[in-house]
Amino acid sequence: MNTVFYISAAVAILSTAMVISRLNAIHALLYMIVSLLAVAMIFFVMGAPFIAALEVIVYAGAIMVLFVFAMMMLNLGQEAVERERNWLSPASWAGPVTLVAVLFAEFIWIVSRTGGSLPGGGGLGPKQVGIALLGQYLVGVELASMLLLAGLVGAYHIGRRMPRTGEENEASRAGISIKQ
Amino acid sequence: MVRGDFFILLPLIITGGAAVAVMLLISFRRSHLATATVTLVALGAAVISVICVAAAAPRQASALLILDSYALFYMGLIFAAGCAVTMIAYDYFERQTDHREEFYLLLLLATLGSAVLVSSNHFASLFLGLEILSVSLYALIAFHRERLPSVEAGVRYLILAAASSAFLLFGMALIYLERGDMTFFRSTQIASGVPAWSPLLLAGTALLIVGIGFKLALVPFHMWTPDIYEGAPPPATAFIASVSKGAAFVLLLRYVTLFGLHSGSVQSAAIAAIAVASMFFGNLLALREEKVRRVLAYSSIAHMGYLLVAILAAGPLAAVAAGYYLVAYFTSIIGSFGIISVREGREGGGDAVSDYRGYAWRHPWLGGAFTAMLLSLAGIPITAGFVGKFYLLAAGLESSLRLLVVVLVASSAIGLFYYLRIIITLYGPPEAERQGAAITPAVSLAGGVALTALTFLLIWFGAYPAPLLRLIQAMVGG
Amino acid sequence: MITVPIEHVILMAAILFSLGLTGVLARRNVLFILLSIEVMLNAAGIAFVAAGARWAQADGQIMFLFILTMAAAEVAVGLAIILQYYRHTGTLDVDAMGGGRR
Amino acid sequence: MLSLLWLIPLLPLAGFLSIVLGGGRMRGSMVALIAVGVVGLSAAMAAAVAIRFIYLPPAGNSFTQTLWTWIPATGFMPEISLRLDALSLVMVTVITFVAFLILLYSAEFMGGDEGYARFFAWMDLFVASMLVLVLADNFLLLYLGWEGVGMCSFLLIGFWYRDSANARAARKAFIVTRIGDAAFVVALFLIFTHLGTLTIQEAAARASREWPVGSGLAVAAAALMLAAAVGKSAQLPLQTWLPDAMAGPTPVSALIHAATMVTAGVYLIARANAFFTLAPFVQWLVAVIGAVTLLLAAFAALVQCDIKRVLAYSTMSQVGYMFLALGVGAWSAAIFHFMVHAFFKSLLFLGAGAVIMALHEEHDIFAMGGLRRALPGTFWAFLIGAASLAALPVVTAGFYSKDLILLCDWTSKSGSVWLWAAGLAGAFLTAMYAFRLVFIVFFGELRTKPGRKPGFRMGAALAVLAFFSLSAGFIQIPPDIVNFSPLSELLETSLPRLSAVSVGTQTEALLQAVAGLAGLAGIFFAWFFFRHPALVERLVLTPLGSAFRRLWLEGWCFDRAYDALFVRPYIRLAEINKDDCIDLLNRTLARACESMHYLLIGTQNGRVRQYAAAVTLGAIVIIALMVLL
Repeated sequence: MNTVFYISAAVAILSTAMVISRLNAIHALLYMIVSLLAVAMIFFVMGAPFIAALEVIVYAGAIMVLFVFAMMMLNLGQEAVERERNWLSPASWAGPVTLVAVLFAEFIWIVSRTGGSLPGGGGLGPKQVGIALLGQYLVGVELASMLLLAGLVGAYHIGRRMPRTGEENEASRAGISIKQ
Repeated sequence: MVRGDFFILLPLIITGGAAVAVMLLISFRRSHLATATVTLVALGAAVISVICVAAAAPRQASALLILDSYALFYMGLIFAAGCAVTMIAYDYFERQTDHREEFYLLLLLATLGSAVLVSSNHFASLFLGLEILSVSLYALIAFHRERLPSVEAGVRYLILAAASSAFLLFGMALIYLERGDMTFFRSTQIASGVPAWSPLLLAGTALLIVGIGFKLALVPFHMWTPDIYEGAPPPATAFIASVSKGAAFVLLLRYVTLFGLHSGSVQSAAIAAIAVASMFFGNLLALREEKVRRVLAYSSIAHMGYLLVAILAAGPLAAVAAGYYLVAYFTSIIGSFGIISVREGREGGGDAVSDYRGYAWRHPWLGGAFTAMLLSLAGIPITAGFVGKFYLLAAGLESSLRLLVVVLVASSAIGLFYYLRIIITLYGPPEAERQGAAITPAVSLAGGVALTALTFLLIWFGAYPAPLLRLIQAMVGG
Repeated sequence: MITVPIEHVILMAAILFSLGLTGVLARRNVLFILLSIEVMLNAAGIAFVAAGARWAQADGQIMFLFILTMAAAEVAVGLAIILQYYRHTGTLDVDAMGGGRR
Repeated sequence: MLSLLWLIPLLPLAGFLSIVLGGGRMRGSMVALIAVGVVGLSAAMAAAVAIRFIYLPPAGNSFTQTLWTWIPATGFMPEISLRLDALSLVMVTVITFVAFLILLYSAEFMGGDEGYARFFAWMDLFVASMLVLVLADNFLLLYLGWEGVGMCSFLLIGFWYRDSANARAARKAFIVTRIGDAAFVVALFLIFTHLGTLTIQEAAARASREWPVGSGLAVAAAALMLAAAVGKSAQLPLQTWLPDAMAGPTPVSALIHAATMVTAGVYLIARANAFFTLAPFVQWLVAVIGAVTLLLAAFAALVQCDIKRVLAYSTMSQVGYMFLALGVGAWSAAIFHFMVHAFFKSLLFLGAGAVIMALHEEHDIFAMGGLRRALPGTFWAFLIGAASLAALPVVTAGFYSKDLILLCDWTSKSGSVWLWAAGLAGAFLTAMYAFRLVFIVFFGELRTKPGRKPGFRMGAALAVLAFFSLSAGFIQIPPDIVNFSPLSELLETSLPRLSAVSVGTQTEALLQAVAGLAGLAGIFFAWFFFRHPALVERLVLTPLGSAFRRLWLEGWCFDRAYDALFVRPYIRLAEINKDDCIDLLNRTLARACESMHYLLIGTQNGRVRQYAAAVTLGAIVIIALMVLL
């Protein structure tokens, strides 16, 4: 089982590295799904089968599909890939990588001073999670519904398309309100 | 969950219920007035319910929320601020494009998130409250989806807030990994045999500070402020500047108080460094800024830095000082953005300091109110801001935080410059073409009532602070 | 079930987190930035689940559920804002945004 | 009734606020109604409080009303509290009453001025500040009132600010009194640091307990307060601002620069009498300053040509009398003179205002003349005022108050014959310049045809003030005439009694006769010179005469001396020292702030990825600080 973990971890890390470095958005998205599946695998072997299923269904299934929709609406073609190539010169990676490397070094230092291991055992199935969720976390569930409501209303309001002309486009750039 | 829990959660239930009610109302009939009225009534009812449930406090409602007098006081403040923002928003959106009703729905949700934040006692509720607030704010900031600056501000806030949420989450995970419990109390208290500060716990706390520091716009997480303040609709900015920051601060204060910050420890040194940097950076950034909203954005960075002094001072007086300062700050900043909003709605035009030239001559009431707000922000006597700053200084001196107090005074002195610059411009000779072009009425009823009330409170809290002080002492001092 | 040391799991989460952060800092395309943020959130979720597994509690998994909820809400609003941004400017480049000291 | 004390200062403040907030939309008559009405109500309140206080004295003959504590903090409790005792009662009653009459007069006098609402707003604010000043229970609140009246004085002197000369006069008044104010602040710090309280009574009690007589601290505190009083009350050496302050509208001169604000110094010394008792040298200095000022100002008043400047110098001189009384410990005599002076001096100013108005803004007395028939009402009012000023025996109020001061100079243990002689000489000169004014303005031939005559409101104010200028003295009649002195009995409940050497009734009567004769002689000389202008001409043409005339006309050339001694050297020094190290430091600081600003503002470039990088950097640094350190 431990081998499964290490293999899944390697797959997740590699595919995530691909996600952030791809030029084509669809490719990145596919790597992201691979990464999420690998993480689901890890959840499974860590004794969280419920979460593993949700990772596949909600994350890889629903949220990523949202991205797919967005990309379809944007309809980015080959020129987008070319643009990405221009934006992503090797030099442009230097700064971010250095910064994150330092942060990561700190993480390693911290983690290396931490002990303990996973207890093994049977893990926690959907039943235990469900009991806790609708028991002491009930308020949290209600709040999560409010969070979704905020997301829903926000997306509805912002996302609505409005008919506009080029002139109004110019006006909006200047930050002038458009009077009907 | 038992019945008592439902009772004590009444303020939150009212706000959440109102959000649903407003949603249904919008789907049946779009009416700006009706939506705003329902929102105002709901928030007013929430304020009243806070007073009603105060007798039952303190009570732990499930593992997630604690409704003690500390939480209830700030909840009341948040709801009251929500009322003021609603009235200002009504004034503003009455002259704006269609589909403005969603603003109130999102405002209610954001208020709910802030209220959860101040009463949270568990990482889960902290996270959920923060995210309800954030997600509503993305939409509130980008609310003018037909204007590019507003959308750009939304993109900025989205990226930065989501990234900092990730930091916050990672920090919480590290603390949970170390302590095996996510309630504030148990995750901060030292169990026997466990080293007080393991690296993991420290790192988790540091990441937590990153997440909260972003919401508070403390240096170096402050950079989003001016762009967001400038791009968002003014009523939304008023909300971000007051409620969003205030709630995050209240949470931080609760968390740090549980830790029992020792002066001289590395943790307090880190926070002190942030405080000093925020005070100086905020005031220096605002110094020669040409746009009023950006000036206020930079100044808010400094104000959060001042408030950190109360966290570091740690003591009963510090809690009272923080409470007073927050009330004063809420009043002045909502009032300031209220006037900016009223002016923008009526006169349009840019937001540069020079656009305010002679404003006080065109609209003496609004100009006078704005003057009072700015003086309060600058901390001039007979305004609430002075009393707040006075107590912050007193709290700092009591805990002998000499360096911080000196920095506070010195940076406030720098701050005077830009506040006074705006005030002088307000009373400057009006431009020729603007002269006599006063638009009447200068403000609608809702906006007028809100601004008058805020100005009145500002002077009242500055000249006669005793009642408010007693209230704060009773609620957060004990 | 696995018996790997806990620090390995956390390290893996930290690596994912760092990769996501790198993406946020390095990419200019807003869509990629949003994707990278999802990576970061996912990494935090892994850390929570691992921590829950360490203490044999359901709390870690529940936190993951909430993170999932938040990610969904955020992506919904986020993509809507990004679409609007694209409609206004015809680009997804964050560096093309105005603002700052104009 | 006494618990409504807070209404007395609040009413004018409310008037000020309502005029400021709504004045732009109100009609003039509405503004006047509010402004005069609130002060009238305030005066009525004061009268009611006074009746209650006199007939049913509160315990301890004082009443303290603590409204609230401004900012409670350990060791510092700045309370907003009012204290009513005999001293503040007299002050409040006189201030509200005189202010009401003057405002009533102004409602007509200022008619048609474009700054009508502004004028009344400032006037109401002034009255409110003045009432806060006299009612304050602690030095902090007193200081608030002190600065408030100073500000209103500045605003009202420069009321017609379009004329730069008026603005200059306002600035001069502000700067010169500022010197005294600065001393006052230092005195407050000294009292607070050494006595640990700012409450006046408490500080006085502690000072009497802890400081020995003549100790350095007591002398310093008293001297600093004296400096403050000298500035506000236009006494030597800070008197130069008062004649120029006449640039303001005449009612302003009447209210602020004659009746009320200039006597704030007198009030301060009387209020803080404990400190002066502890510093006998400073108290002696008070008397000397008073004596010298009253003489110098009286000489200056003799030759002035501007009607208001005569009155300004006269005010200076009369306040000098009050200082003289304070200096010898005759506290209640000083307050008595303050009261009487408030009546007759505001009467004189208002009368002068009526004349100026009738003659179309003419201030030169030699362009007036013969107005006795043209303006009979004004003439009689002015005559009564001048008689009271000249202390015409028995019938005028001025006689009783001035006589009391002279008597106290003679009898007080700290008095001396020299002080008495100075006062007597002053009485002679006062009568002379007062009646010189009356004769030149109202007698002789008509030189300018008068225009607008005072109407009902101005006339009523003049009549009431004239009545009190005559009758106010009867509440304090010397024992050798009738033993009737309710005022000093009242005042002695809050002020120490004069420690006097007892002299016989005959000596007293003799002193009175001498004082009365001095006044009469002054009037006679004024008449004599008026009837023999050639004599005056000859006198003035002698080298000595012309020199003195010039000297006096310029008020003993203090302005020129100060200009040469202080102002010019200071300006020159400032010019030479423009780039001194302190300036350099300031400028460097400002530059440093500015360059820091430009340095930092570069980071606010709108690049969201750089913002995110800053967040990351912050996380790195905080983790490093907290974990690795």
